[in-house]
Amino acid sequence: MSPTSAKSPSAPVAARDPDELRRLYTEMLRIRRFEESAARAYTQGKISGFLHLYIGQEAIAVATADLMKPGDRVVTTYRDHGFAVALGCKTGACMAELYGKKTGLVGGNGGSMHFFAKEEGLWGGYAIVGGHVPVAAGHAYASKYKKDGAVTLCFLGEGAMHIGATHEGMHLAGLWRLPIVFVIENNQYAMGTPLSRQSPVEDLTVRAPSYRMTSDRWVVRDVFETRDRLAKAIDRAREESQPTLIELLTYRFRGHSMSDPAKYRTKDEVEKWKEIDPLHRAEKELHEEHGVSEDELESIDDKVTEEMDAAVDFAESSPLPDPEHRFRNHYVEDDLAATEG
Amino acid sequence: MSPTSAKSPSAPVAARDPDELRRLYTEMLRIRRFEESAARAYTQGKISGFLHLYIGQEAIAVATADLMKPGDRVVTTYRDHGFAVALGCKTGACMAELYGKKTGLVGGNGGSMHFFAKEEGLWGGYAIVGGHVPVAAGHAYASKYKKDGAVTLCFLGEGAMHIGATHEGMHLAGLWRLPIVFVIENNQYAMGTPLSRQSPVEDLTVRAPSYRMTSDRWVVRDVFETRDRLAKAIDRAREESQPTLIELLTYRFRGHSMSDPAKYRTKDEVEKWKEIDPLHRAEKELHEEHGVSEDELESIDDKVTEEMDAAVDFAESSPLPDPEHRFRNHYVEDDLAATEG
Amino acid sequence: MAEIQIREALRQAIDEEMGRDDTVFIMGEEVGHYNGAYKVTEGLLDRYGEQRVVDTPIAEAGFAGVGVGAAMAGLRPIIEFMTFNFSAVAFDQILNNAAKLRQLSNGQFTLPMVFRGPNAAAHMLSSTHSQAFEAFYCGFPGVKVISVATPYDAKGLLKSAIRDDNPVIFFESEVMYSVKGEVPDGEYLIPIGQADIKRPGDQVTVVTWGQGVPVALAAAELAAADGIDCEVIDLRTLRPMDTEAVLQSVRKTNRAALIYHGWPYGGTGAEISDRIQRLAFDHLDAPIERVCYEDLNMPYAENLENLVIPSPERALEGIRRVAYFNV
Amino acid sequence: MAEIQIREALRQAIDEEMGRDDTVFIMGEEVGHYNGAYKVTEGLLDRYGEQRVVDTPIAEAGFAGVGVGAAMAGLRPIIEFMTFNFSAVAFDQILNNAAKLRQLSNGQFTLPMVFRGPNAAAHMLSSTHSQAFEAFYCGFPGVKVISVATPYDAKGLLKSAIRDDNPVIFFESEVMYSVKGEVPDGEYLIPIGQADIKRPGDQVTVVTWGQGVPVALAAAELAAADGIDCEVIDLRTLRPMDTEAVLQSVRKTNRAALIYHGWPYGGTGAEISDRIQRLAFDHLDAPIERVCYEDLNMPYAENLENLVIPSPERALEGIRRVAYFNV
Ligand SMILES: Cc1ncc(C[n+]2csc(CCOP(=O)(O)OP(=O)(O)O)c2C)c(N)n1
Ligand SMILES: Cc1ncc(C[n+]2csc(CCOP(=O)(O)OP(=O)(O)O)c2C)c(N)n1
Ligand SMILES: [Mg+2]
Ligand SMILES: [Mg+2]
Repeated sequence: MSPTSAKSPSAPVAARDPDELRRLYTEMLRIRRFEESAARAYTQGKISGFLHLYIGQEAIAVATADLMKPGDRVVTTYRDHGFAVALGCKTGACMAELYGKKTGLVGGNGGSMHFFAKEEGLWGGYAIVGGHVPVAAGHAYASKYKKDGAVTLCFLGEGAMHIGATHEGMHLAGLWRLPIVFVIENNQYAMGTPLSRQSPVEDLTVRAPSYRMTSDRWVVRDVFETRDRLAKAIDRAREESQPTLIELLTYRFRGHSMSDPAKYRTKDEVEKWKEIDPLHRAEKELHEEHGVSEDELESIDDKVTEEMDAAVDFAESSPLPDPEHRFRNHYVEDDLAATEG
Repeated sequence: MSPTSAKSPSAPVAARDPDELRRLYTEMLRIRRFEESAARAYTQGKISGFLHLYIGQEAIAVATADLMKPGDRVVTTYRDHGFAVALGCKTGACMAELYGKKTGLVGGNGGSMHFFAKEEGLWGGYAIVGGHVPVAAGHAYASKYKKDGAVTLCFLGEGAMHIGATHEGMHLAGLWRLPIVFVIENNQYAMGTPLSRQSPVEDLTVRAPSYRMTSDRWVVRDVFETRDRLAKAIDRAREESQPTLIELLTYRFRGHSMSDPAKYRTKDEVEKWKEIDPLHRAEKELHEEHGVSEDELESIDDKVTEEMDAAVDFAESSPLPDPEHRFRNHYVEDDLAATEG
Repeated sequence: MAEIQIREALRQAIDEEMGRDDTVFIMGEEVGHYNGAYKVTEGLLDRYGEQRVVDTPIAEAGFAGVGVGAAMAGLRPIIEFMTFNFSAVAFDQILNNAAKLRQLSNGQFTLPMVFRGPNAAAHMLSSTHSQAFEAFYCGFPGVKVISVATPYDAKGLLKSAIRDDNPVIFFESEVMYSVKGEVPDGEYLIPIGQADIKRPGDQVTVVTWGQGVPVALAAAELAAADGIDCEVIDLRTLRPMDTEAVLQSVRKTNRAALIYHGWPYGGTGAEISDRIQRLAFDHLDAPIERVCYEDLNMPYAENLENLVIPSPERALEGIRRVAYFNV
Repeated sequence: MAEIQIREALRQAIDEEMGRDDTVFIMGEEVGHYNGAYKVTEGLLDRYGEQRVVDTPIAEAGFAGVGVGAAMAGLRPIIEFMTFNFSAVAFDQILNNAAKLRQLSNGQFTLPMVFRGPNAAAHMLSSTHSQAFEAFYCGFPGVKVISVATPYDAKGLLKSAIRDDNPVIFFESEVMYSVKGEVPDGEYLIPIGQADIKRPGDQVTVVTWGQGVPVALAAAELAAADGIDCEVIDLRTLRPMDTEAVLQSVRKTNRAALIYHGWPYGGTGAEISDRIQRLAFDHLDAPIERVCYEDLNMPYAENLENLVIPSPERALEGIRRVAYFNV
């Protein structure tokens, strides 16, 4: 589809606080630079396995993180680095996980596709398409059960809408009116397959009524707009315990994973989407509307780049996991045994 | 729900050929009497396992069978006797299957929940809820592939709409525009659970747009009306290779299976539905509108009852399967070996 | 001591644990308003209400996953499969989520939950409804697997399973829910991982579990009449397995027969056989015999089903082959 | 004889069979326009078009079931799982439909179909993406199971699998797709159910398959340097198993080690062990050893993964335990 097919006006510039925008821009930039550093390390053969980059979709994770209250949870896919960075996980630990190091986010157990950071609200990167949707519904069930007021945000790709687990998880959330927001990150492709060859319909929110869910759908052009519209759904979950289905039209500028040359799309299509890249839009606005100078922008970038270089250094200089580590964390007793020494 | 909630006018009496009606009435009566005989045998301890009766839903199988062309297929659930009888399977063989006899429809291998009669167009009774929906889509895929002009009719309970396999099968049928008709037999309950506790929405055809399917929905009061509306969907599949989703509002007058006392519903509710039982409606119309006498009706019933008594005698006097039979039909070679002796 | 059915023993376990810990809840098809397809949960809805006794739509992958997610968030779900045959559609949730999330999250998440329901062949339900799932669920790390055969074991082990902080697969038997036995009046727990000698003896070690137990005990009676003294060991927990209990007996008897409900290829049966040959090699005077399902899809016809399922008579033949090998 | 990769051998098999029989088609994720996640199906879409080379949405249960239904209706589907890890969501379709429909229908329906894709651990994909599924799919009747390790076996057995009138599970290996080997220029078939001696020897029988084969052969080299002469048997077909080939070798060597990719509990490994101890009891001079995955969820970290996966060195230890037992 073309990025302009779902129109949506963005907040008037007046209402847009420059400092806010600078902060969100910086967060988006942190994700992009993190992903670029990871890609570099992968190309250098320092990272192995599968590596799915979030480049192009950063505004979604940043807007989400900005709205989360303590206790709220994000459950997402294997394309999970962006949320980890946005939620405040140490970029060093994230990078070290990709390197399979002891200091990694999950001690080298999970790698790129399986990030977990409970404290920061990242309740998981899941690698089986659709398998996390019922789990996210389970988190929301617990919130309703315990009345803890927490909201669960479940992210999935458009390619995950056709598998059974997604349907069952959404159906139960709709039946039980769980405090959850399902967000489809429709980046137009499931690996090499465009939505048009995955689904007979283009608008995936058409499914919402069958789960008795409110829905919303927009092109992710602007981090403010994305934050505002996500906020409505989060409030609906928190205040009324009503689930929502959101479809976000976005784009990944890289291949599905590092091993994918993405030959299945035209330069022209990619360019069209690059024109509305929320990161560049924010940069442009800061510069042109809010008088942030090239130098200032550069210094922001320098600081972010420094952070990512440090993350890489940290990862590279970190030790490998202890051999005994592989025996831990299967059964609670293992860890007790481990702690008992 | 109440049987009157989805209104639908039935064909004017003028257009209703008495002989046609008598024929269809007789077919419905054959199913009912077959089920009653099976229930009796079960109560006498002559049949074991699970026994799911079709009493109350007969008009659906009869209308369907009346519309099928050679090569067309019915794929349904474990509630499958009605289709077997309507499609012309020998009632003796059907009853013998329930008895687990050598002369049974599938040689005593499958029992009540697993009827198969390929020649008659019964491509299976399936006992895992939703598991047959992708299989039915596969039959339709083969028809489109081979251009054989056959239509696949896939029946499922309303309780099967929430499981993943159903969603995936319907999604693929919608994506690939397969020549298939999905018919939900909404008999109001999944075992003891009313639809209101299974689904956040009452109208299950709300799902159709997400599969880009045409849909239809009506209360099964009248076998003619049911046949007419099913015919439209079958034509759509045969002529245009377009899938359809139909929801039929119906009722089972017995428990979910013989072991279910059905305490979860009121006498009053059952009575309401009995008032529109298509079988009695047809009987009443034959008598009151078309002057078929009580005696004639009785003689129809006597002939049908005779058939079912004969079926029971056949089942009871049939031999058990040979012990070696259990080794057959796992791998094609087994049967070759078997035929080679 | 009261004489109660396995069904009641299981209900007492669930009831007592729900009573002492309000994070425990039970979810599944027909567990509430219908009081359970096999009446295990009878009365619980009235006592604990709809939030803790939850009827689900038919969506096993969905509610198994909800259980996983609820456990991660601090609840203690009991997920009932109407029968384990229907857990096949939830296989991914058990294999890739329940069994792995603690390891994947490097211990950040704990999954205290139980998946329970009837397992193995009942009576004349044909092949889709007559399967023993231990071969599948014992085959990977991250879960514990229990299979019970008496009211005493059922209550004591289900209580332990509910209190265990790991995912536990708990196998019951549709045809044994009405089996009666004595259960202490006071509270008791049976530790997970301990086998139980259901019949002492010293000539042939018979290893069994679940629906195999009554078959093995009946076969042991027949063997006794034959002058063969069998020791019948009920594993009770299949993962982790009480290998030592089996080895101790085999070191004494030097002969072993495995009698159980399940297919012959691989699974728990082959695993026990391998452990015995490996860890008691020099003690074995005869090859280990297995008496289980024939390697067939279960037929519906009663006469055929009875041939596929292990009978005490067929089990006796196995015991005799073991007892008289090289004798 | 041409030197080609396993990937190409599989492609030739599919291509040749699609060429000779237009009821054969292939369906799966990215098999068409993307030319296959691992390029096994490269070029097939151009040659056979969208109806016979079918890209699917991510819905394994759905398209596995479509394959079952298409097979019943007279087509010969090849269902590709991008990896077998993703077949867990289609488990019910394989267990309760593919494996049972012929029996349930009393032979009215024939299901000539193949489920294929890479199996077992690749490299640094962590636990959800590193699983060996033969323990699950060999565990029930109604399917045949094949696992290949060379281009020659891959082509000859895949062609036989496609022509077989039963459902066949066909295991490949992501890390071995590029392995090269000689393949005859003309057409050939390898019968299902026949093991192959990949290395003759007479002191220790090493049974292996799939990704275990190169490990076993490397270990046999190390053992040879140690003065231990191993016979390496590649099962190739796991169900039905060529038990006689294994027994013949064991009757000669009196010692057996099983080296494979997969978890230790149950499965094909334990099954072989049980068959050997039962059918060659008097020939065994040492307990059968198994060298496979440690009983753990696969970690992502390379150093840990290398410890969990069987290495030639660890395999050698197993072989030595067998060779020097009671010596
Ligand atoms: C059940 C299952 N099938 C297949 C895969 C392999 N796979 C991983 S990601 C992917 C594409 C997913 O596309 P989408 O849902 O749109 O998410 P995106 O990658 O675009 O963010 C596939 C097919 C998987 N991980 N799980
Ligand atoms: C996957 C699965 N889960 C559970 C069951 C047990 N079961 C058999 S029938 C049934 C109720 C189905 O209700 P519905 O779909 O409305 O069909 P009906 O029986 O009313 O015709 C259930 C839960 C099953 N057979 N398969
Ligand atoms: Mg996508
Ligand atoms: Mg119903």
